[in-house]
Amino acid sequence: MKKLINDPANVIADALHGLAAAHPELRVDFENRVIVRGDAPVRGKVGLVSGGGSGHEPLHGGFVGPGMLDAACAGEVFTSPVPDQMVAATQAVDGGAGVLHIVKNYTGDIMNFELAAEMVAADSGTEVATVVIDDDVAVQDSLYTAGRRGVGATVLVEKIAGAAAEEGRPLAEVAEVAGKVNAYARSMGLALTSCTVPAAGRPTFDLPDDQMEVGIGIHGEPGRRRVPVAPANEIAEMLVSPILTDLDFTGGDGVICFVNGMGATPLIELYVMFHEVNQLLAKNGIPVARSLVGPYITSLDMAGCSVTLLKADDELLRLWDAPVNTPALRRGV
Amino acid sequence: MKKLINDPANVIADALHGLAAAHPELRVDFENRVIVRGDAPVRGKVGLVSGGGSGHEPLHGGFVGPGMLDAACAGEVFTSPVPDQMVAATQAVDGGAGVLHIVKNYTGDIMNFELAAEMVAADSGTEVATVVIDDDVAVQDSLYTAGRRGVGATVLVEKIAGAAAEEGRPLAEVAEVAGKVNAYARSMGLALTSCTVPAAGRPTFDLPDDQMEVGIGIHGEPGRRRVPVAPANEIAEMLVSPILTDLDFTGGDGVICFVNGMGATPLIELYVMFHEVNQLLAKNGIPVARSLVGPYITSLDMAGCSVTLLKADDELLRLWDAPVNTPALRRGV
Amino acid sequence: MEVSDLTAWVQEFARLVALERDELTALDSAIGDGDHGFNMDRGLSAAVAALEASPPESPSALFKTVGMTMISKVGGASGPLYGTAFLRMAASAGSPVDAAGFAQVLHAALEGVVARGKASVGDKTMVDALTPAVEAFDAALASGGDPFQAAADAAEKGREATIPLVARKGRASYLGERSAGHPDPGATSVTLLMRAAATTLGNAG
Amino acid sequence: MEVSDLTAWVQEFARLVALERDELTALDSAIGDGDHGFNMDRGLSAAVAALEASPPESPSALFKTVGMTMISKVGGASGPLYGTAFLRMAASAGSPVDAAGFAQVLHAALEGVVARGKASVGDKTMVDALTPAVEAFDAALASGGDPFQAAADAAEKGREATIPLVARKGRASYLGERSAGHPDPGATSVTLLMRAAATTLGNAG
Ligand SMILES: Nc1ncnc2c1ncn2[C@@H]1O[C@H](COP(=O)(O)OP(=O)(O)O)[C@@H](O)[C@H]1O
Ligand SMILES: Nc1ncnc2c1ncn2[C@@H]1O[C@H](COP(=O)(O)OP(=O)(O)O)[C@@H](O)[C@H]1O
Ligand SMILES: [Mg+2]
Ligand SMILES: [Mg+2]
Ligand SMILES: [Mg+2]
Ligand SMILES: [Mg+2]
Repeated sequence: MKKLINDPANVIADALHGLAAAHPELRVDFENRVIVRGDAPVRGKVGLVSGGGSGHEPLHGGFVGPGMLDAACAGEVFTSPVPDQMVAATQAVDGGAGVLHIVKNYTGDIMNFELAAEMVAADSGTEVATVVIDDDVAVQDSLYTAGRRGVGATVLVEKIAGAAAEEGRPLAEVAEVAGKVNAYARSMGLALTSCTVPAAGRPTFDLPDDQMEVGIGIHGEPGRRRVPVAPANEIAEMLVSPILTDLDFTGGDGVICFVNGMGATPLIELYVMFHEVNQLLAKNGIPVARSLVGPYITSLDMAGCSVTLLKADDELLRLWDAPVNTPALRRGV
Repeated sequence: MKKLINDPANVIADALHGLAAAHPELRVDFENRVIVRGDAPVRGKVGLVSGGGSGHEPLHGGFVGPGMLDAACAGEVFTSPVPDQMVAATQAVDGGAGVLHIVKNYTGDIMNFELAAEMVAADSGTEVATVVIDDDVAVQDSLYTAGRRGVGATVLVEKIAGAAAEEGRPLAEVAEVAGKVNAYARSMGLALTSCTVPAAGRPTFDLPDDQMEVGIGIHGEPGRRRVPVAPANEIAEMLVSPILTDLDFTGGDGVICFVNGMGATPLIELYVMFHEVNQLLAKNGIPVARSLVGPYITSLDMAGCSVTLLKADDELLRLWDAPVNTPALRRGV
Repeated sequence: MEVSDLTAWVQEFARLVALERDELTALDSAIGDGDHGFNMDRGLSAAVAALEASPPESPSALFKTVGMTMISKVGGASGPLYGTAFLRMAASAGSPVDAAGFAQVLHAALEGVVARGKASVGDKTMVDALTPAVEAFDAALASGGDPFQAAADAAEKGREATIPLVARKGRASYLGERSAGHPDPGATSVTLLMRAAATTLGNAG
Repeated sequence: MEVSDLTAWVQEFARLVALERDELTALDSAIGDGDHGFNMDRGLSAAVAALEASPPESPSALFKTVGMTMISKVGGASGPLYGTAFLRMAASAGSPVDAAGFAQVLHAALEGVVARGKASVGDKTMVDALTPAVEAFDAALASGGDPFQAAADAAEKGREATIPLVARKGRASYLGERSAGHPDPGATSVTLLMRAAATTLGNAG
């Protein structure tokens, strides 16, 4: 295992110290592993709390700041944080208007946030609403299963719900906007290589030099199928077509197109992918209204990418364009 | 070779199309492979032109925009662009106040920019000044050699000189600021893995699983020495101490500390590294005034990092903090 | 069973999990995200330490400490599931616990896991090992065998039965058909829980 | 030598470079950045195409087309160096070129490379192959041997002499002591240039 780390047991703690030093505008509660917006709680504003296993950086800690999250909880690598962290985060950002929990749809995340909400309710009475993100079309949705994973849409939800909260809208409305983004977003991912969890010290799965995994999540899980490596235009097809099959993206005000790197894929390749995705969308009569290209929700040192499309309307585009000032996403401020 | 690309021969062209689509605020001259600020030429402002081999993304194209570069020339992977490109870029951004060429100190880059300046002089008479970046302490400086490489300081020069140009300062002053940044900046890099040039299809060098290269540049060149892999704190020491030996960083207004990822190293590891570098600097009585952590000047899919320190004063800090609005660096706008 | 017997049970469970940590993680790598061994080991080490730091006075206090520790130290799916199980055990445990009382405690654990995770038998989760264990304990209690050994054997059988299943709950469900052919990691850790009970409580029971 | 002979020389140079492309790149990978073969091949293919598209009328026009094409298609260090060399050759070439004229052309090429790159013999660059080639050409011309073959042999010897050197110019200089033990890629491409001259002009000369 080749990584720029010390003891694998201390990766999260060390990285949090680095984040805190690089971003004095944020507050880091090292004991609870919670990253908080420097001026939290913001009076009268709905607080946005997210979190999940670490290893997806910049998600979620890199999205804390005005216009996006109020706090993020960092779990162990690929392991949901514990309720204590979520309770601390919720209390730290409660400005009197309630708190929205943005939860990716993983059994662990769901249950831990659920426990946290129960604890907050019993404790302080802060009003908590929850939105669950489940945008991954690689997973078949069904009432009888854990359902779809939450992946790329999380970034879009955090940005857009963050903007809605910044406008002073009430908890129910912010939750509704978040739910709308999730309802209109779909994602699909692909791995060229496995990632290596520091504590494990070896790749999670073995992938021969001529194979790739299609339909992966963000936790180094194997994908839905293994296929021979292919050029970018074929990969774009593999990612975009299940998305377009799942939801009709025509007829809106265009899409927000998000091409995400899994951690070890350089930007130049993501731009190549974005070009291919763009061409496919044009062919399908789907205009790209906005775009985001870069490693925003990663899987440690996995090489690969994911595509997320969000069917947008005027409201979502306006909120997408609103100012945001976080370590990983910044504009208009 | 596992890459998200089509034909290796078209990587640059494809990526430029992706960049253009993702950033409609920029203009891309596909024929000349020049990325230009959308509103160029800006009347009365010194134009900043840089460029170099591709494979270092977001450098340079990702730094085009208000407050930073006016244009960037994209060469073949790891190969200096040709003079025609630099001439086209220079003419596109000439707002009447002259143009600064920001050139990394590589024989090829130097000679091609030199030829371009000669061609511009013969042609349009645009006033051109040149600053050469040579901050890499891994290379011994000497009158009898090609001298040091230009690496991480390039990002800082582009930002700070860009801010000076935005203030409306004349060419000589902008060039002087750029030169000052270069004079007070030092860098050192390390590779955990080799990169793979698309056209070559295999790693540039073979690096066993338990070895790393210290003192690498940004072109997949082997480094100065090969050592066993080590924990982040020892790596920080290997990178920081030659920098501190080379220049006295105490006694200024602190340093701008830039921990850069080489392309395949995830952010979480860069934060771990930044924490270690920070602690070392504190131990040496060097306050960190500002910081930058992320993959900004990369080497394709190489895993590893570099550290750049810039000894800052009030002027440099003010220019560093000035608004900038580019794909890869944005603040205050 | 006194609190000391039950403490020994938890300690033995922790010991077995530490021993099998990499194996549990390997199982989770195949169909999940490769952390189940670390998760359980982290939680149980903390639980054992907490029990040492302030030894509980009653079985109920013991289970509560373990449950709270699992919830606040583990995260992931197994933290809330094992945590809820132990908290429910705390709520249902008398002092001391006799065999019939232990049956009740096991039922409470299973109900906690199901309430929290909403899985049914056949979903390829820890429920697939815990359910037959609880049933076998009841049956052996009624028929006069060693209920602890019966429960351990049944858990192991339940675990084996997860191998051919396509997962419907937890991360393994994302794999669809590819989840078949591997035992469930959580069902595997449950067999360690029941094996620990058989060796520490089976004779004392 | 007529323009057609010199065109054949450039074509043969391009053919040899295409043949040795991966070898040149491998040499550059060892002590540079692994693109010398691609760079030279890209430039020379373009030059050959340009010569075909509009066949030059004079040796001078021929060299100018090659020089301009190298400058505008290659980039890196070799683009301006070979480009400047050919442009200087254009400036010094009469029409037709006799052997003495060719000696002048070679001197001009060397001067161009040195003016542009400021390298001296022993810096481990293409100058280490070009300098002895020029000298050997002069000497053979004076003593009555085949100057083209002499130049090719001398270039090859010069190239071999770069192996033990520690580079002082170009990318290889960044490696310090580690640059020793490998031949210089640019010196290697110069040997192809001179070998092409020997086979295409040596008999015609
Ligand atoms: N809904 C559920 N009900 C019961 N058990 C579950 C459920 N979801 C997951 N599990 C169990 O949790 C185990 C995985 O635990 P662990 O790896 O620690 O957490 P995570 O899946 O969050 O990484 C699975 O093997 C399965 O036995
Ligand atoms: N200053 C110089 N003078 C003469 N030749 C040089 C000089 N610098 C580099 N070279 C030659 O250029 C060759 C490398 O060319 P190439 O790989 O195409 O360019 P780059 O080094 O920009 O990648 C070297 O092997 C060397 O022979
Ligand atoms: Mg997990
Ligand atoms: Mg090169
Ligand atoms: Mg797991
Ligand atoms: Mg080269």
